[in-house]
Formats: sequence, C-alpha cells, structure tokens
Amino acid sequence: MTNILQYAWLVPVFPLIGFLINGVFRNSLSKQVVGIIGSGSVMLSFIVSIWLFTGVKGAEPYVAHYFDFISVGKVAIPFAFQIDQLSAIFLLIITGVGTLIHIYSTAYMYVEEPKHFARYFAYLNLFIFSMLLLVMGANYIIMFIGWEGVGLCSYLLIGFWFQRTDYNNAAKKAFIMNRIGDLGVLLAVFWIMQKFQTVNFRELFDAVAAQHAAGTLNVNDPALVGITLLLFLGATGKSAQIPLYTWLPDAMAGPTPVSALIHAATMVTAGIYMIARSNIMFTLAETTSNIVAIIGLATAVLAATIALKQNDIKKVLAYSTVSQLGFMFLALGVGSYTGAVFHVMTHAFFKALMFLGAGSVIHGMHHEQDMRNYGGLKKYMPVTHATFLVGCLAISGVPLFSGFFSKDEILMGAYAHSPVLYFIGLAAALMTAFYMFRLYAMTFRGQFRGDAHHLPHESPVAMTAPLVILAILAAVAGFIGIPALFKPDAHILEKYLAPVFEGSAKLVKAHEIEHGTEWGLMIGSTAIILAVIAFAWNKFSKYQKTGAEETGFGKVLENKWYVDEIYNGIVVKPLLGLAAFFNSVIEKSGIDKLVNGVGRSVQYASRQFRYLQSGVIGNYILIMVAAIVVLFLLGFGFTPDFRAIRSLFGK
Amino acid sequence: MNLIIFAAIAGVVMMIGGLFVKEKRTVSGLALVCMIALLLFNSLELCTSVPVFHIDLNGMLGFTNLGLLINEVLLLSGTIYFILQGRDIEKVGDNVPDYYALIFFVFCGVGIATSFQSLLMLFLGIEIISIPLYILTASDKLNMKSNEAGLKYFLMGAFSTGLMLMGIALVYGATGSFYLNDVVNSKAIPAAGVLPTAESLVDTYRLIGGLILLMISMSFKVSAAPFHFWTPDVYDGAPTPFTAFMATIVKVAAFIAFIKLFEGTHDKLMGKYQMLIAIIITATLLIGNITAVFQQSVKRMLAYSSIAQAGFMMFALFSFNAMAKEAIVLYAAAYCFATIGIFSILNRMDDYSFDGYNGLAKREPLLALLNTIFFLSLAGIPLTAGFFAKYYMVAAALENNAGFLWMFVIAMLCAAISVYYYFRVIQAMYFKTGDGQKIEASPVFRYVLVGVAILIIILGIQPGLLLQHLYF
Amino acid sequence: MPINYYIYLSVILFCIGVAGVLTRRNAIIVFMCIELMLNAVNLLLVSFSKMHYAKAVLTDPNTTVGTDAQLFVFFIMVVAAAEVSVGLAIIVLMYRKVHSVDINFLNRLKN
Amino acid sequence: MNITQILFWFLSALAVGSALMVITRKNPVYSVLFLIITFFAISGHYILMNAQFLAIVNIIVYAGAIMVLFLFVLMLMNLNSDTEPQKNKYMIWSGAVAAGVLMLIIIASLHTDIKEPALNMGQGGIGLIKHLGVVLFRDYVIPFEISSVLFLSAMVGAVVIGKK
Amino acid sequence: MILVSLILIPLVFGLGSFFLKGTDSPKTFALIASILSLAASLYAISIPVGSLTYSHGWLGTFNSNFSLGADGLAKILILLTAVSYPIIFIATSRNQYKDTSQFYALMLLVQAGLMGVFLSTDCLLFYFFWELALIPAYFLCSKWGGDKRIQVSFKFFIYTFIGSLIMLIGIIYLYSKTSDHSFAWSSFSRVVLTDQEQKYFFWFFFIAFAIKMPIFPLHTWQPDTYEQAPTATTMVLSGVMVKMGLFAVARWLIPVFPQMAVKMADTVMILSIIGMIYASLIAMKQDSIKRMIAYSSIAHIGLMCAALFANNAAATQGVYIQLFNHGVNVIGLWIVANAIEQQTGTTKMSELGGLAYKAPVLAILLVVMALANIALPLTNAFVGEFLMFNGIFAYKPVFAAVAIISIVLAAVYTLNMIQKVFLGEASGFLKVTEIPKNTIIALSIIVLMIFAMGVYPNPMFHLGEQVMGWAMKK
Repeated sequence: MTNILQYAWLVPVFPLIGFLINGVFRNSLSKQVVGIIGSGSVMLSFIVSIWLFTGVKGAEPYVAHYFDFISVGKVAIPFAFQIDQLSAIFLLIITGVGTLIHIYSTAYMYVEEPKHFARYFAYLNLFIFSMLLLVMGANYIIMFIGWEGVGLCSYLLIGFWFQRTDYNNAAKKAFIMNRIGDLGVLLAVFWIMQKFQTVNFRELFDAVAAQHAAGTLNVNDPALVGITLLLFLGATGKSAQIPLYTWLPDAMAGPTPVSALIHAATMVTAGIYMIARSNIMFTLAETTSNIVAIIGLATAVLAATIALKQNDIKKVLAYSTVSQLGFMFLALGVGSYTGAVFHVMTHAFFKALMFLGAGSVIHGMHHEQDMRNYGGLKKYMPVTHATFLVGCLAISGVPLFSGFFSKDEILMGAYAHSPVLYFIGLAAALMTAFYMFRLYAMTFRGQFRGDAHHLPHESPVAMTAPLVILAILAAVAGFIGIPALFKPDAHILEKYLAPVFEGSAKLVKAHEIEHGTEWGLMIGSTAIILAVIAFAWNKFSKYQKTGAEETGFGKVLENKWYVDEIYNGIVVKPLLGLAAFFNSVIEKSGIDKLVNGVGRSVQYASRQFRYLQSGVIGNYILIMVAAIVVLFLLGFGFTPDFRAIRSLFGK
Repeated sequence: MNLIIFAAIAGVVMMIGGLFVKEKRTVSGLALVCMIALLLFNSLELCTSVPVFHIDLNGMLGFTNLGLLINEVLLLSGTIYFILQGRDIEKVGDNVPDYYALIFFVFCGVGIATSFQSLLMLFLGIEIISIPLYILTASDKLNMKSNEAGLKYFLMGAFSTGLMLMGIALVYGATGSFYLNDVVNSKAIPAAGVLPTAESLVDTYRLIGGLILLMISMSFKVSAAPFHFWTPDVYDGAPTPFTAFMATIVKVAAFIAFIKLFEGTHDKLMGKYQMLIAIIITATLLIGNITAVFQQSVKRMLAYSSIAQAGFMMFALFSFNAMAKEAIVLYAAAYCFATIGIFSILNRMDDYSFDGYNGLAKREPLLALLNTIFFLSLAGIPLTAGFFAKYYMVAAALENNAGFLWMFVIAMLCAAISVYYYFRVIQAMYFKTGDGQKIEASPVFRYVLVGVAILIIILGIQPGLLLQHLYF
Repeated sequence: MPINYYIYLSVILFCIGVAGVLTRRNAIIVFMCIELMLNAVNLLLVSFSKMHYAKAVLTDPNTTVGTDAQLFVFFIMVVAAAEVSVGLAIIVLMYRKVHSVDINFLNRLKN
Repeated sequence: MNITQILFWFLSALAVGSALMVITRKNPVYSVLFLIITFFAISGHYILMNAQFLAIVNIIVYAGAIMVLFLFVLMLMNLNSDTEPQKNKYMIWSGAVAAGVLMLIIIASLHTDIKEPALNMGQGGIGLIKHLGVVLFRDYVIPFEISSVLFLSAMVGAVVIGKK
Repeated sequence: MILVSLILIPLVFGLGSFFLKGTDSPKTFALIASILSLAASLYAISIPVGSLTYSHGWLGTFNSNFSLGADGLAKILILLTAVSYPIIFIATSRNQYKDTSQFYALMLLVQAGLMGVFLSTDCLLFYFFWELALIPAYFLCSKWGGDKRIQVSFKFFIYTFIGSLIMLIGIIYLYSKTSDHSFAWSSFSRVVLTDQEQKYFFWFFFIAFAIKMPIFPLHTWQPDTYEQAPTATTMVLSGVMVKMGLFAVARWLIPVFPQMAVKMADTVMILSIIGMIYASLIAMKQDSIKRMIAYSSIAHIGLMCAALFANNAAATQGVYIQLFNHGVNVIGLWIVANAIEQQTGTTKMSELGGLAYKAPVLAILLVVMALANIALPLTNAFVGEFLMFNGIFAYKPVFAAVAIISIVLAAVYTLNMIQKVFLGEASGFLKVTEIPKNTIIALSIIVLMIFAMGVYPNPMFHLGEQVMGWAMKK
C-alpha cells in the first residue's frame, strides 16, 4: 500500500492530543488558545483524512496492526485500524463537519467561563477521537471502544451544563438507552466470536462469504440472523430508531453545536456505519434486513409525525434527524447501502447546517428556543436565514439540492424492494417537507413575535462562516451521486464505495426499475413535495401566537405519541418498583430478615432453653430419667421386647 | 501412682499444716509448694514410668502415657490455678487449709480416674472427686447461692452415683468381673462372626444395659446434655475459684475416666452404639451453646460454655482412635489453660455481668488482650490452642465416620454460635464504652497470665510439642 | 431362686427410689430415696455374686467367684456412709439458713 | 414352695411394700422407719443368699448408723409431721410415670426367656466374714486404703461445713 | 524466601506497630511497611513461577507443611494486595483514628493474612491464613466503624466464620481421603471421591467461599459491613478480601472438584447471575454512596464467580485480570466516598449535590472511576468483563444475555450517583473545598492504572497465563 495510509494513526491522535491538552490545562489556558487547539487538532485530522481519502484505492482495505489489545487463548483482538473507502468517507464527514462545528463553537460557547470552555472543547475533541476510533477500528472491539466512547462523550456533552437536573436526566437517558443497544452489540460480538472465531472485519467477512460460497452458511442462517438482529439492536440505540429513539430529542439539552455534530451529523450515523460495514452479514440475513427496513421506515414516519407538532426548534430538528435516520435504515434494509451512506453524507451537511443555523438563531434570540416566539428573523439574520433555507430545501428533497439525490436513491431502492415501502417513505418525506418549512416559516417569515426589547442579532463570523460552507455543501453534495437515470455511470460515490459493498452486491438480486416508472415517481413526488412546501410556507408565514392548547390528535403528536410516558409506565416504573421491592422486601425483610432471623431464632431458642433450667432438682432429674428411657430405647433398638438386638448380634 | 499417693499426703499436710499456720498467704504458699512437688513427681513418672513407691496394684490401677500426660496437664493447670487464684481461694472463707486439702484430695481422685482398671476404682475415684467438690461448692457459707448449689450438686451427684452403681452391677452381672480387661474379653461380647448363644445374649443385654447406665452417669459427671442440668447452677453458685477448678481440672479428669471406661468396649460393642453418643454430643452442643447465648452473667455463660466444650470433647468418645487421644490431651490443655485464665480475671472483678467488662481494654489493656486470647482459644480460632483442639477432635471423628456428617455440621454451627457469646466479652472489653473495673493484679499474676497466653499460642502453632509425650 | 427374680426385685426397688427422688420435695427424703437406690444395687450385686458363684461352683467346689461383688457392696456402704455425713451436713447448713429443706425452694439459681 | 421361697416372697413383698411406704408417707419420720424396715428386708435377702457379713453390715451401718443419723437430723429440724407443703400433683404424676416407665424399660431390657440356673440359696462360703476379710486385706488393700482418703475428705468436709 | 518475606514484612511491621505512640509515626511506619512489601512483591512477580516455592515442615504428624507457592493467579493477587495497601494508606492518611497505632497494626496484620491466603499451597495453612485475615478485620470494623459497627461487624464475622467452619469439615474430610494423607494442593487436587462425597463437599467448600465473595443470597452481611467499617478497612475488604473467595474457588474448589465444578456450574452461575441483577437493582435504590458501591461490588463479584464456572480459558483469564482491576476500581470508588465523607460528613446522596463545582478534580476522577465501574472500553474493567461475558456466552448464551443486563443497570446507578453527588445545584456544603493532595495522588495512581490496564492489558494476561500452565497440569 501507499505510504500515506501508514499515517492513518495520526487522524485520531490529533484530537486525542487536543483533548489531553485542553483537559489537563483547562484552568490555565485562555479561551483563544483552547479554541485554536480544539479546532486546530480536528482540522489537522481533516487534512490527514483528505490525504487518506485520496490514498484509498483498489479493493483491498488497508489494515494497520499496532499491538495486541487482548490476546488470551483463542481470543485474539488486535488494536488495529482499517482504512478503506467506507471509513475514508466517514473520516471526511467526521473531521470535516467536526472542524466546522469546532470553529462555530469557539464563538457559540464563548460566553462560558474559561475552564468550562476548555472542558467543552476537551469533550468535543474526545468525541472526535472516539468517533474516529469507531470508524477506523479494524474489528468489532475497536469499533466498540469508539462506540462506547461516543456514547460517553454524548453523555458528557448533553449534561455539559450540569447544574440543570433535567439536562443531567437527558444525558443519563441518552447514555442508558445507548447502553441497552450496546448490549446487543456485545452479545453479537460474542456470538460472532463463537461462530466465526474472529472479530476482525476482513477475516470475518471473508469467512462469511467463503462459508456462504461453500454452502455451510445459508441465507437466513439462524446464527446470522441472531447476530445481525443484535447488531441492529445496537444500531437502534446509537442511531435513535424505534424502540430506542426517545433519547435523541431529549439530548437537545446539550449545547447546539453538540447537537449538530453528535446528534445529527456523526454519532447517530454510527449505526448506519456499522450495518454498512457488516453489509455482507445483513445481506445474507434477509429477515433482519426486512426488519431493518420496516423499523427504519416506521421510525421515519413516527418521528415525522411528531415533528409536525413540535414548537421547540431543536426538537423539530431532533425528530427530523430521527426521521432521516429512519430513511437511512430503510436504505440499509432494502440493500441500498450506498444510498444509506450517501444520505448519511448529505444529511450530515444539511442537518449540521440546520442545527448550526438553529444555534445561530438561538444565539441571536438569547437562548429562546420556542418557535412561537420567533418570526420574521429574516430581517435580523440574513446569513442565517439564507443558509437555513438551503438546508430546508435540501432536506425536503427539492431537486438539485443534495437531499434530493440521496433521498431519491433511497426511495427508488425501496420501490424496487416493494412499492408499499416507497409510498410510506414518500409520505414521511412529505411530512419532512411540511415540518421543515413550518419551522422555516415560523422562524424567519412573518412578524417578529418575541420580546421587542431584546431584538435578535446576526451571529459573528466564526458562526456564519461554517454555515455558509455547509450550505454550499448541502446544495451541491448531491452531485457526487447522480442517479443513472440522469446520466449513466455518474454516480461517483457508488463507484468509489463499490469495493466495500462488493460482497453484498454479488448476492443481491438487482431490481431494475424501468426508467419510465422512475421518471414518473420522481416527478410526481417532487411535485407533491413542492406543493407541500408552498402550503407550509404560506400557512406558517402568517402564524400568530394564540396560546390555545392543541387538542385531539394534535395533542397526541405534540406529546410525542406519549411514548416516553409509555416507556416510563411499562419499563422504568416497573423496574424501579422491582428494585424497590427487592430493596425493601426481599433484601431487608426477606434475606436479611432470614439471616438475622437465624440469629434471632438462636436467641429465642436460648431464651426458651433457659426455662429448661428451672432450678428445680425434680425437673432436672425427671428430664434425666426421660433421657435414660430414650437412650435405653435407642440402645436396644426400639422394639418392645428389643428383639432387634438379636439381629444386631445374630447377623 | 505418684500423684495418688502424694496428693493424699499433700492433703493431709494441708490439713495438719492448717493447724499451725494461721497466715493465709503462707497456707497458699505451702499449697503451691505441694502442688509443684506433685507436678515434679508426676513428671518423674511420666519420664521414667517408674513410681516412687512400688505397690502391688493387683491390677486395679494401670498407668499409661495418656493418663500420666493428662495428669501432667492437669497438674500444670493446677499449679497455674494456685498461682493465679490462690488469693481468691483465701477470700472464700476461713478454712483455707481445708479447702486446699480438699483440692488435693480431688487430685488424688483425679489420679485414680486417669488410671483405674477396675470399676471399683472408678467408683472410688469418682466419689473421691465428687465428695470434696460438694463441700467446696457449699463452702461459701454466707452465700445462699453457694449453699443451694452445694445441695443441688450433692443430691444430683448422689443420684448419678446410684445410676453408676446400677450400671456397674449390671456389667458385673454380665461379665462376672469388675476389671475392664475382663469386661472387654468376656463372653458377653460376642466375638466377630460368632453366633451368640441364648445364654450369652442374656449377658449381652445386661452388659449393654449396664454400659448405657454407665454412659449416662459419666455423661452426668462431664455435664453432657441432657444430664448437664446441675452444671450451670453449680458453677454459678459455687465460689468462683472453685468453679474454675471444677470446670477445668475436674471435668477433664472425668472425661479421661469416661474415655478409659469405654475404650475397650468401644471397638467391640459401643462402636455399634455410636448413635447414642452422637445424640448426646448433638444435644450437648446445641443446649450448651444455645443456652449460653442469652446469659447475662459471664460466670454462668462460662458454665454453659463448659457444657458446650464438653460436647466437643465427647468427640473423643465418638471416635476412639489414636488421634482421639491426642485430641483429648490437646483439648484438655487448651481448655484448661484458657478457662483458668478467664476465671482468674473474672475472679478479680466485682461485676460478673457482660457489662462489667465494658471498657476493660482501656483500663487494663494487657489483661484485655490476654482475655481476648483466652476467649479466642475457647472459640477455636486458629493460632490458638483451641483451634487445634477442635481440629483434632473433628479430624479424629471424621476419619471413618462420614455417615455422621450431619453431626459435624451441627458441631460447626454450634462452634459459630459459641463465637457469639465469647465475642460478647471481647466486644464489651474493646468496643463498648465504659470505665472498666479496677482489677487488682500483681506483677506475678500478670506474668503468669502472659505465660499462659504464650503457652496457648505456642500450642496453637505447634501442637506436636505437647502431643509427642503421648508416645515416649 | 432364679436370678431374674432378684433382678426384678432390685429394679423395682431402684425405681421406687427414683420415684421417690422425683416426687418428694423434702431434701432428706430425697436423699433417703437415693440410699434406697443404692441398696437396690447392693441387693443386685449380691445376687449376681451368688449367680456367678452358682455357675462356677458347678466346676470348682472351692471357687471364690463372687467375692469381689460382695466386697464391692462393702465399699458402696463405706462410700454411702461418707456421703451421708457430707450430705446431711450440707442439708443442715441449708436448713440453718432457710429453715426449710424443701428442694423446690432451691431456685435462686436458674435459667 | 419351700421355706426359702416363702421367705423370698415374704421379704420381697416386705421390701417393696415398705419402700412404697417410704415414698408415700407424709411424715418424714415414718419414711425413715419404713426405710429401716426395707433395709431389714434386704438384709434378710442377704442372709437367704448366705451373705452374712453384708447382712450384718447392712443392719449395723445402714439401719443402725445411717438411718439413725437421718432420724436424728429430722428430729433436730423438727420435721416430724406435715412440714412438707402441698404437693405438686403434676410433679407426683410425672415422677411416678417416669419411674414406672424406667422400670418397665429396664426390666424389658434385661428380660429373657432363658432358664438360668437358680441361685443356690444359703450355700457357699464367699459371703462369710473370714473369707471376705482375707480377700479385702490381700487383694483389695488399695481400694481400702483409698477409701480412707474418701473418709478423710468427708471428715474435712463435714468440719468445713459444720464449723460456724 | 521472598514468599515468606511477603508474609513476614506486614506481620512483623504490624506487630511492631502496636508499640508505636502518637498518630503520625504509625502512619509513616505503615506506609513504609506497605511500600516495602510492594517492592518485595514486585520482585517476587518478576521471578518465574517454577522457582517461586517455599516449604518448611510444620505439623509432622499429619503431614501439613508451611509451604508457599505462587503461580500467576497468586501473583496477580499479591500484586493487588501490595499495590492497594500504599494507595489506601496514602488516601486515608488524613483520616483520624483513635489508637492510631493499633489501627495500622491491625491493617498490616490483615495484609499478612491476605498474603498468606494467596500464597499457601497447603490447605491447612490456607485455612489458617483465611481466618487470620478475618480476625484483625473484625477488630478493625468493630472498633473504628460507624454507629452500628458492633452488631454489623459481628454479623460479618459470624457469617464468614460459619462458612469457614463448614469448609474446615471439608478440608479435614478431604485430607483423610488423600492418598498420601497430606494437605498439599497437589494431593488435594488428586483426591478421589465418590459422587456423593463430591456433591457434599463441593458445597461445603463453596458455601465458605460464597459467603466471602459474597454470592446471592449469602451477601447480606456485606453492604452493612462496608457501610459501617472504617473506610480504609472497607477498601481492604472490598478491594482485596473478597478476592479471597474467588481465589479460593479458582485454587481450591475447581481443581479439587473438577467434575462437580462442571456439574454444578449451572446452579452456581444461575445464583451468581441472579445476584448480579438483584444487587444491581438494589444498588439503584440506595441512598448511601457506600451501600451503592457495596451492592455494585456484589454484582461485579457475581459476574466473576459465574465466569469462573464457565469453564473456558477466556473467561478464566477474564476473571484473573478482573480480580486485579476490580480491586483497583473499587478501592478508587471508596477513596472517593471517603473524600466525600471527609469533606461533607455524609455519604447520603440525597444530602449531597453539586460537588463538581467545589471539587472539580474529585469529580473528574470520580467520573473516571465510575466509568471503570461500568466497564467502559479503554478502562481496565472492560477487558475483564468482556472476556468474562464472552466466556459465559460461550458456555450458555442465555446466561450471558441475562447477565449482561447488569451492565445497563450498572450504568443507571452509577450515573445516578454521579448526578446526585456531583451535578445539579450545589447544596449547602459551603465548606467543601478541593480534596487534599494525598487523595489526589492516590486517585491519580488508580486512574493511571485504570487506563494503563484498559489500553494495554497484556502484561497482566501474561501474569495470568502462568496460572494456566500450572493449574491445568492435572
């Protein structure tokens, strides 16, 4: 391989160094230095990543083995990185978007005290480091290290303002729900180790393919289905899918750049990365793939419906993220791995853009997040407005914006799989367009509804510059994935990623959709989407605060289908109840009582036995006589005339 | 033999000496001198196996290493006892020389009990031990409890004597002899593999009946349940120094008598009756330990503890092998030393309740530490002689009696219960707040007590030092 | 007479003694009942002595089998006498204190 | 039924009967007197078995000395009549039952159907003073001497207890 | 000889410490002793297993020798013991005890006992040390503990004492069944028993060890004791002493009853796993930090016990490494608890809050400790737990699937604790300042170990693998 790839280790090392410096010297560094170290380290990584990206060629991934992490008996887990096309793309996304967000943060977080500012950047760098480990790991264990690491950073960042109990709760919730998913990953790893004796990606996937080719591993092999389902469980946790999605909206408690980076662009796509990485196993486990598609779609729809009625700007974006992630899983489920990765990329751009935009708005609105108090911000924040509009257009799938290409690819993949999936997916996409423009219109259009004494203001350059860059990306990134319909062989991304998905591609029966149908669907859907956009724009530009409560179905949606309440009712409460039951009943009045009861019963017996010692000689002798009788009976063998003794001595 | 003769002489010396010596300290000193002389004479016999006087024993007495070694242990305990508790004996009453005389007579009985070969000598030995004890128990004439204890002890002791005599009579009826050897070899015990005739069966019944009664009366003497009832009352009521004497030296002597009595018949006959012993052991352990838990007075607790310890010593009767003999010697030493030590300290206290020990560690750290060692030894904690004592007992019994596993489990649970009440004292001394009672303790007292503790620890590390004397 | 008769007689007397110990509360009577038990044993020993003698005399007319039992009885009497002296002394001591010889009043020591 | 048998039954009945009287009389003095009768009956048995020495010793030591001592103490304490308080019914019944069961058990243990040779009543010289004396001072000198220790201790004891 | 010195150093220094006066000199003295023994143990660890034996005649009559030996397992635990003591002494050097010299003397005696337990290759000697470690611990808990110390430590003592007595029956019985009548490990591991005997005596041994570990449902002594004992003692108890139980299972139970260990594996593992879940759930409900750590420890120990019986190399190695790691982590947690208690005078979560403001360093160190407690990757616990779960999964996937739930629960209660103590609004403890230097030093050492072992655990594996060759010989 080329020399370039040997320096892959530099990529995670820069943020790690940044983390250490910012973490250790957080009390002594000035904010400027912290910002430079924090952003600079990630930028260095980005530069190396670009370098790597260009260096990855051919089908063979590059594996760099550093040292044995765990090597015991049959378990051999090296600490190794794997650089191939998939990880290269993710590296770019992570470090690229990461750099922008770091820069953005230097301004957004500037109000914090220096040591908290440093803490923030330390966390952020640590996050980048973990995320890089996740995508660079050459086996499931290293991936898992990153996997848990990002969870931890997410926890730390959500709870960054740790004096707020509800923020802490949100952080805790995020971590714990992620942990539930992690169990799946761990179990899957164990299962993999048992079944294939390796967790290294290359050997594992080679083994899977070889076993399939040799006929020892059928499609829908139970073990494979089990493994993939468990992996998918992990993915639902990390990528906020049903049933573990509820943490993501709560995670908006963190600083907005964090939401942009972690909860939109990077960490939440870890699940997609993992499944894309394990594509061959998922392809072979058709059952799982179907489940993935269905769950993805269900999540997309559910989250979209909830987003329709949210008033907190970040909550809308959060549900939007969940919904978009659902799309990605739909793509994975229908075997359109490239589509999923494509959407990850475009989504990273436009969602990061929108979050940062929202952050800008919040910044400008003095930490007001309720859209009902916005309105007419176009006037005060032109750059934010413009870039945000690009984002909305992109996410809604307006042609030629990036979202259009990626979403189209997913929906077409779904259609090829089953038209039902397509139409439900389309419905979700329509809702996306609706709520995004509801958001846009409520925020930027109409009259300013907020406190007139605190007029909003445009954000500093450090914040708007990343917005602009992201807006450009969100607008044009789609062109790396031009569908064959427009121009054959123009899908650069697909070609680039082809080596990664080579194994699966061979197994998947290509459903070719006729071009006519495809055109029809595309034009039809685009038309409807534009109509919905127009409706929403129109409707919410005139939005006025009424103060009226939502009723009926709207209330259900506003309250997120009461899923949190349901979870609370069927999982949390019973569990706490069980814990309380164990604690107070089984432990204290059960086992401990029993144990103490033994002691107490000895004491009780002691008190009773004392009465035997009556002090009266007659009683003593009476007991003695009784004992003599008993001993005689026993000694002579219980029979009335003691015949038993005969058998004792007479053989 | 030396012990029997010189103990009797020492008794007479004390009696007569009492006429001339009025000073109590001098009397104690004289007694101590006699005691040391006894110890030396017995050591002489243990080393040379030749007594000072050659008397035709007519097979009535027989001296074995076991008996002599036990004598040695008991005499050593006695010496320690005199040194540590002489002051307290002086305080019991006016007839100090007589008390010492009686104690020496008891030692004479101890000598007989550890060497008898004939049931007649057993009977005499036990009586010579018992009768002075009745008196010693009742000797604190001003104390109602002492009187009451004396009467109780006497009546019940006499009753058990009756049982013992009935047993001896039945054994005689079966075998026609009082000699242990003859009993063992009599036709009443069918030889292995020989079908008993109808006539010999009659004798067998009588023998078994007699042995059961003997077992019962000996159980009474060693205070095994359910024949233990006299023990708490008597130990509680008797003047404390005499309680210490009864609880240690006398009890061990009775045990040796018990063991000697059944040693021969065990293999041939009582081996089949292990169940009876097992029941007695279990009952003793349970009753002794459990009842001790709720006691408020340390003295009375020690009485129950002595019952409990008897339960463990009964294991020697259960197993009857070479190791059991080692076990009983070791147990005797461990138990006697520790108990005498504890009583020596208890004697000097005004308040016998557990609370009386509160805060002792602050006032008398050395005594508290020693007391702790003694209690740990009684509880059978490793590094003290008590551990190996229990260890040997259980190991000897377990060697070929796996069928009685339940008994061992109960025994161990009981050992754990015993920790409960022994540790109450330790807790009181170290962890409870209190001023601690003033304890009069001369330097000699302390040094000897330290010596005892060291002895216990040495035996707890290397029990072989004592046991090797069993074999040569 | 068959030896069994003597055994029964002794056992009966013995158990009457036991019954007396169990039922009476007067310490002196209790003590007397114990003496009765000892006498029952004495009777048994003597009769066993005669039994063994009777068996042995069949083969050896000059046999002295059974002598030891009779001497044992002698020693029992000796010991009993000593015991009585001590026992009565204790009882009298007790009586001097409480003016009663009821053993049921002996319950300062219990539990 | 020869004279020996008649005497046996008579003495047995006397012994058992008076023993029962011992434990049932309320007045302790009566008890003592009945006990003396029992001892006499037992001495009678000794004589039947030609254990003349023991018969005499029994009467002299027991009936003569010991029981007189008892009587003396009773008189001293003035316990002649009805000093024993209300009897405890439970104690009496349980005591009687326990003793009865004990008797049954022991008898059942020792009972056989075997005909053993009858005791040759009134014969044999082993119970005579001459013979016993020789054996006592030849073979039993050790226990004899040791019993002196017993007496010594009893004596000392009596002094310790009796001295004011 | 080096092995003897491992026992002798703390023993001699411990006895010597009784005669010291004042409060500072015993502390210094004990610290020197512990560092000496650390040095000795580091030296011992560097010696190959083969030459690490020592034997001296002891009880000739029944063939029990004062024989010591160290394999990898023992080495790990010696290292743990030796490492933890200086840390504990440093971390608690500001704690004030009355009769300081006695306190430190007893602490060192406990160390001697622990070393003895880990080194004995003679069963009777093992039992001796087993008890000897217990007695000073009992005195420590009873004399210097909290309000309910007397009852609580007594319960602890009796509980473990019952277990060890029952084990003693087993030891004696097995001894009588050995072919050469010896207490040596090698004889014990060759003893031939009938099925019935195996069944009984397996449990006789196991109960003793289970109480010590403790395994559900024999655990109830533990939270009380940990809560009431003086913190330094608690650290020894939970960090090192509970390892005695696991060590004993690995050394004296599984090799001695190999068939039974396989047959009973299900039962033991089910108990352990129930215990894990159960303890984790209860930990969620605790208000006292100490009790929470105690229950958390029960859960972790349960996992180790289950993994020991999973009967595969990965799990066993996982246990070995986890023995060390858990010790380090839990000591770290206790140091934090101690620091909190020293600063605020309470360990009730409901009364605490917002400490992160006042003591950010402590907060950070605690978070690291907590992360190790929930076995986050790159902390030391992850390696062990990963291997253990892996082993259990290989044995029975269902077990692993159930047991692994405890990881989530661990996250719940650990994060809860962090939140209630460190986060949120600062509560009324205005006097709280940053923790003193000594605590920071101790915690830093632990944090370093956590990461070192978490990133590069192989040296410990190499230590542990020395067991494999030795113990699997049979």
